[in-house]
Amino acid sequence: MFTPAFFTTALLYLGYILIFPGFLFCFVVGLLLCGIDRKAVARMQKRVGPPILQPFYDFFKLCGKETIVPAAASRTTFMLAPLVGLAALVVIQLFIPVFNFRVFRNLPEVADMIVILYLLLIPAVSVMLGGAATGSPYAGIGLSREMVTVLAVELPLVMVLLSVAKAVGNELGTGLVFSLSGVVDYQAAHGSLIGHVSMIPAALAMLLIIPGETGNHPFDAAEAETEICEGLLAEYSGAPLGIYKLSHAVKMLTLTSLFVALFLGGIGTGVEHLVAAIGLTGGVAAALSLILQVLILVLLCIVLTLVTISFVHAVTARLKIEQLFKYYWTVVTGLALISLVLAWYGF
Amino acid sequence: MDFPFVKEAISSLFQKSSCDMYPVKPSEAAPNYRGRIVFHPDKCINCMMCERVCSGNAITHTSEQTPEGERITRTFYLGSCTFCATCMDFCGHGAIEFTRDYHMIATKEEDLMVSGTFLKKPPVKKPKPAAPAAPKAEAKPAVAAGTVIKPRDDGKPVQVPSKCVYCTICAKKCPAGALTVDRAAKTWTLDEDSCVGCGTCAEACPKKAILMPGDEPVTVEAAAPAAPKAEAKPAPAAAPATIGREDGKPVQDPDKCVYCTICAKKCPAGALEVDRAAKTWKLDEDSCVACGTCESVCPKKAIVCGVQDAPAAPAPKAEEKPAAPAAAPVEAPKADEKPAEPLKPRDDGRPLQDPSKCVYCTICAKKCPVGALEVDRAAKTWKLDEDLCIGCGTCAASCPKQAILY
Amino acid sequence: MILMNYIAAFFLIVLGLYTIVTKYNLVKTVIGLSIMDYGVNLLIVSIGFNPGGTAPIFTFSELNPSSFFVDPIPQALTLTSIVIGACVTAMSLSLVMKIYEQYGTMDTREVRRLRG
Amino acid sequence: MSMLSYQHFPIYAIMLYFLGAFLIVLFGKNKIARHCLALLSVTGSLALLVSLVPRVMTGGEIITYWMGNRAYSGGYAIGIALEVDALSLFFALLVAVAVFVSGVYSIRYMEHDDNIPQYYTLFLMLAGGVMGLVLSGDLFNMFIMVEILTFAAVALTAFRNTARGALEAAFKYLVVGSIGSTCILAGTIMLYAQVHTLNFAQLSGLIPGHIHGATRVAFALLFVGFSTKAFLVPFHPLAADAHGAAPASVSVLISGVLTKSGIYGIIRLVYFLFQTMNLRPIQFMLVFVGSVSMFVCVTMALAQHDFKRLLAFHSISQIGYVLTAVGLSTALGISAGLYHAMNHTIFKGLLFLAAGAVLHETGTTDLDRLGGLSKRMPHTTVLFLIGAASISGIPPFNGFASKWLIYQAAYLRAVETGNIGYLLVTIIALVTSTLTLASFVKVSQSVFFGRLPDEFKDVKEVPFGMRLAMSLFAILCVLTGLLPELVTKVLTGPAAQAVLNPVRYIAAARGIEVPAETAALPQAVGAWSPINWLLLLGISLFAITLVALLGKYDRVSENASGEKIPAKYDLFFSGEKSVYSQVGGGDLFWGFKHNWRHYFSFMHDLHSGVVNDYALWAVVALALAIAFLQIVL
Amino acid sequence: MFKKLIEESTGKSPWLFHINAGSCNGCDIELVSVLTPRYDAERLGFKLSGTPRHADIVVVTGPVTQQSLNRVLRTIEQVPEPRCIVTMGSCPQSGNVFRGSYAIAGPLSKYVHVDVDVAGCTPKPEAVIDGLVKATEILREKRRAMK
Repeated sequence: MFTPAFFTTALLYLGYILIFPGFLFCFVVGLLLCGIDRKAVARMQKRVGPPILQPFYDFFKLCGKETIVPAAASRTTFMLAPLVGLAALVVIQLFIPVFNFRVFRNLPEVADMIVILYLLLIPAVSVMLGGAATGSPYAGIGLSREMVTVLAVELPLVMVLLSVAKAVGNELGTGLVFSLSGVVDYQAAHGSLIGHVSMIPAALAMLLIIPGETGNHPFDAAEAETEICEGLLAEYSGAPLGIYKLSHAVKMLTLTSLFVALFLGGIGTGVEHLVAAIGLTGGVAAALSLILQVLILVLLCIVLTLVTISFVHAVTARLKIEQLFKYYWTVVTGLALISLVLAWYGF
Repeated sequence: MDFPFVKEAISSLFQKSSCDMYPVKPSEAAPNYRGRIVFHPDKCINCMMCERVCSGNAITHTSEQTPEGERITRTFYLGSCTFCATCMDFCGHGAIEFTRDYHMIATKEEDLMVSGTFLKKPPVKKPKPAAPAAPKAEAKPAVAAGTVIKPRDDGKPVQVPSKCVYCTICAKKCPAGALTVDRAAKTWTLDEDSCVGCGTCAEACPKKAILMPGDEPVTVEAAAPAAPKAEAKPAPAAAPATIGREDGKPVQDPDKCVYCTICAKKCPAGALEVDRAAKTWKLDEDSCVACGTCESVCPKKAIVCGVQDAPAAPAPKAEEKPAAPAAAPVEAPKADEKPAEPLKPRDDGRPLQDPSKCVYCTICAKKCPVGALEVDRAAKTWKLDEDLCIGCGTCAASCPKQAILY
Repeated sequence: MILMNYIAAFFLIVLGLYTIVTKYNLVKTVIGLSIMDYGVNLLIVSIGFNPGGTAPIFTFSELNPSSFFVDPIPQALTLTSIVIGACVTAMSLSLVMKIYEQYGTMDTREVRRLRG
Repeated sequence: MSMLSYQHFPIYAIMLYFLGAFLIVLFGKNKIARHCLALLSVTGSLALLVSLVPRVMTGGEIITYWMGNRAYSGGYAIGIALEVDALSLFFALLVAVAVFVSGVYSIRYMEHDDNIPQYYTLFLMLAGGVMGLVLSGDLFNMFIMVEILTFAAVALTAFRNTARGALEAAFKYLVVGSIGSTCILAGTIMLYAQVHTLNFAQLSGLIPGHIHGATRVAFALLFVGFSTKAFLVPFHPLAADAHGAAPASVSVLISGVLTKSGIYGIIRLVYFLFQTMNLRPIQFMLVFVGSVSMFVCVTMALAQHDFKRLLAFHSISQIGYVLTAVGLSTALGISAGLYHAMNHTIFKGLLFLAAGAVLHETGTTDLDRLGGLSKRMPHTTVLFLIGAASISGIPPFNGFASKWLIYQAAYLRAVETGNIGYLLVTIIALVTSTLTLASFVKVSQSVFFGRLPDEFKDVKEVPFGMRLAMSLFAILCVLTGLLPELVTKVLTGPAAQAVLNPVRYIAAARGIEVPAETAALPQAVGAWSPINWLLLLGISLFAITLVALLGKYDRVSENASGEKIPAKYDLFFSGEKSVYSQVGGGDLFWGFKHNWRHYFSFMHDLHSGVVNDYALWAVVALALAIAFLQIVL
Repeated sequence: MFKKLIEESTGKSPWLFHINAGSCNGCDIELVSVLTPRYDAERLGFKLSGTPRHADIVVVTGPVTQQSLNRVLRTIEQVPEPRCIVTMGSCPQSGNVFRGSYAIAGPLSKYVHVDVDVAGCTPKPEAVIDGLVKATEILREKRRAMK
């Protein structure tokens, strides 16, 4: 079975994992988003704010620093947790389709929406286990808050995904579409889902979920540097801390690109016709349309980050943990419920 | 759920940031900003006023004798300076100046030291009369009655000889030590260059015999002093061979006393009432602690504490008094069993009482910030509470008899 | 007449449940259990009754189409049920004894260390 | 029929257990004999059942075995029959695996206890009782087996009578358990009164025709009886007390096996005896009871302070999952339910064994006193983490595979019936899964991570025998998680088909061979291939670790000196010297508990711990069931 | 190449940890005002961090009282390796007006090697920014010196 075709596909998939939607893409675009977020927040406070590449400097500085393993920590979990968290996040990014481009075009699809919902749990659990392994009481408090945040965000996120599945299922007549590429294909044909009446509350709810899921400002009770000294990351220093900051940035990318795939799928898919209109054909056209789609995706992610994370960060103050929980389980869940009921009765 | 800053957040996105880009654009400090100190050594007269008033005691000076004069280097340690500029205000000669330079970053200690050295010429010998102890009569220039004495224009004090009683208080008070007053020779000499014109002597003078710029000129009256007070005083007893009381309490010598009330002010126990107008001097027996302060401060040496042999002449009385043992009245059981060799101060920084000198005046107990001392005057006991005491040394400083070794 | 059996059985079952629920004494609970069990036994036996049937004891020779027996299976079931009832009572009484030994009380309201 | 043909295997499986139990009574004193007998009987029956799999599961054959060779004659089944179809064999395999692993574990675990022979007798009796219940084809025989396993379970719960609350738990379990058994007995008798037969297959053939007042009461009685055995909602405090006090290897059996016997009884009752699953209200009843017990027990678990009571509440909530899935009555739903039942036995067994290991080493399972055991017991920690990850549904492990199938089935059911209630059930299922994750994060922080208290300084790893048992379960956890298609094809698919067409079951009893129509195996709507995902994760993890190691990831400085910890490696305590302060147990998840404080205080009062209250709930549940079924059926 | 990149970014993203060793809060307000829009130290990458573990530059204010002495030393010890210690205001350098008091444990330089002193009794924010920039240069050398 070691035919040359096998080797080329293996190389291709290795490229997918390491270069395009995988590690390198996440690394660059993730930290870029983080930089733009910090710059936007500063600009909104009339400050000049750090250079866009500041997260890169932070990451490489942390790589250079010494990693102190506290005596009370259990060493292997302490060192392994960040790596597993980042690996899981990068793998999630593989499943999110970039408009027409999908990593697993000719393979049976690996994961659908509910699976992605659960895959998002792994990075959260890895942070918690890492924090718990240090044994510091700050990490204990951070763990308790992080878990309540995950609990709070889970309910509305589930409802949003179910309502999208039902809405697309209604249109296609098959009742239910769980696969993400199915949703994007539908949007390619019928225009992005945000246009549907029933989908607007769901999109709004998803916008409110993104800062909560990534643990950004108003919902960062888990890593409140003023109250519990960076909570879970209290005892981390050096490279593991750098990897946690990197996975935080990549999570921003993953969630925004998930939002684009779910609700704005229709925007990028029209590019083929454009490229065809210019008259290019064959490989060049495919490459050009791919690059264009990636650019559109990154652009949309940047706009989304500005709206959902930076703006909310500049305008609000940090919520107490039980306010956060109540906010998510009443306001955001209400929105998601509206769209679920609307989708249910076939709007 | 209101979000107050939504409008500002959006609008400030498009405005210029309100940051004035410090490292790129240099920024100037406020006009009278008190930044780095600049010292002009030539102006400094080493009056040490700045050292005295500096709260952070950041100013130190070192002086070393050289043949052509005293070479003094004064250093301002910016690391300990609070930039309150009190020294600048006090420096009469404007030798200290605060610039607007606020860049005081240092990686080494020395960068923060601002210092300047100057040479202080020895005081030029004015053609002063040869024998200092010359009889006082002719040394004092005769001042004809009726002449008008005006204050000097260069800010220095001038003496009104008629009023002056040569009580030497002004000399003691002068911060710069510019005045030398010899009571015996009735001479009042001012050292021009070390006087800073601070006016302390004028204030301290009980007789208002010193004029400062701004006082009104005084005309010298004709009558000599000492006439009116003689008869109001009760007639003193004949001069006995030994004067003074056994229990160390003060006795007043009516004819010397000028009722200047200094002894009353100085008495720690408040046992003396002196009425200047009625010319009365009353001692409150039981609250008096026989500490001898009144005797030491009395400008006229009109008070004698403890038994002393009658002085042959008024002048020498001052010297031999300290020689006589002040502890005569106290019965001496404690004295003899005191170990022969002199007491050493304790090494753990706590005070040690020298029973021979102590008069149990309880000042140290009163002064102790943490109340670690109990002194019982009746039972003549002095007890120190080891763990309360913080070794601050206030008791030793406040003891009038220097009976506490620290 | 068979209706009386059913009413009695039902009454016994309800009585047993009543004692278990309302009585706060451990032994009374056990008594309630056994009453309920006997009620069910009565129910089982009375089900197998055929009016006019004889006891189902016969030898093959006596077996002829005209002989009419009471249904034997419920009786067998009752036997096992009685045995089980006895075992339940025995075990619960031994448990009650041990509980009294450890908790020092027979009142069910005190025996509630495990709760919440 | 020679003695060794496969026909006899079912009865051999049951008899091996009972034979082992009674032989141990005779030779129990000698340690080696005792262990050999126990292991022999356990492995023997497991081997027999596994050999049946190709024939019954894939082959679709139903084995009926008549006791005393009195076959079906004259329209009435006189003898007692054992009928093994795909469903029975599935549950039998489940039981055999759990008993095998628990047997291996208890050899080292019960070393310190006294009168061990009695323990093994009860252990094997319990195993035999459940095996008998699952394989028997006769309703009264099932009742007998239920009685045996209840006795054995009660005796085992009270085995360590010095343990806190063991006697009290046993007594409460006995009282409410025997109420349940009496209900089953009454139900059986009322059915017998209608159709005068006890054979299960024949009953299933006749009963659907005789649905009227008495049979409805019988249905209610049987349903309440079996749900008592499965510790569903009104009866769940029993489980919590029983598990809390019983030794760990017994808790594995109670939670892994006993609850499954209750579920098996309910499935037989609803799908075979009364064949009423096409009626909408019956499905609603099952799904309602399932989802209520799912949510109530998981919230109760969050509020627990004891490790084993927390695990006990979780096993009830997982049983709620299984019942909900079975209640959907679609092929996908039932196969997902059974798949989850199997997974539950495996990962719950693993977690209880881990709890046993902690108890064995530290002597306490109180979450507030434990902490930081991962430094002393690394293997147990890794095994516990695998169990915790699989129960809370973290992707590569088996919990996720079955839960994912359950969500698919529930949501498909919602779409088919257009009834929004099923949507609510799906959402409750998803939220419960996250709450399960929350409580296991709480356990891992309070027991394995955080600060090691001084009293447990000299705790060392558990003996190898116990770790072997735990790793057996862990391997099963990973395997069943990675191969969902294989498991559905071989195990749960055939069982689901067996449940959905009882006609073959009834005919087989008469010896008529009905050909198994090749109904398509239940197909999942979504896509999830765990092996590909694991491959991807492996590659990216390898890549990241490679880059990290290149970039001096190991620029690590350790604390070289022995006891005295220099300031640099001490925890950051805002400048102070770090003192022992463990954040764990009660003080976690304040945000969630604060928002739900009224709910939690109400729940706390409800579980009063008084026997009378539990009995009252049982009676109320019975009355409700009877009333509901009178209206509905 | 990688080593030079790390060294470059060590200078560009210094994170501060502020220790108040008994200061009168004059310098504390001034240090935080450095991060306000007008002076905005974040332009240069400065960021206040919650724990010493995340810090590169430790800023000490206040005359290091007896009570705070070993807490300050312990916190400084917990900062990972390429670190700088900056004393702000004249109190930590000499004890300022509190010098000689029984409650003061003396200047910080008696216990720890101080890298940069920012003099001034509440130095201006610009002076603080200068000091911190100087500290980043020292950080860069220390990083270059590391293995």
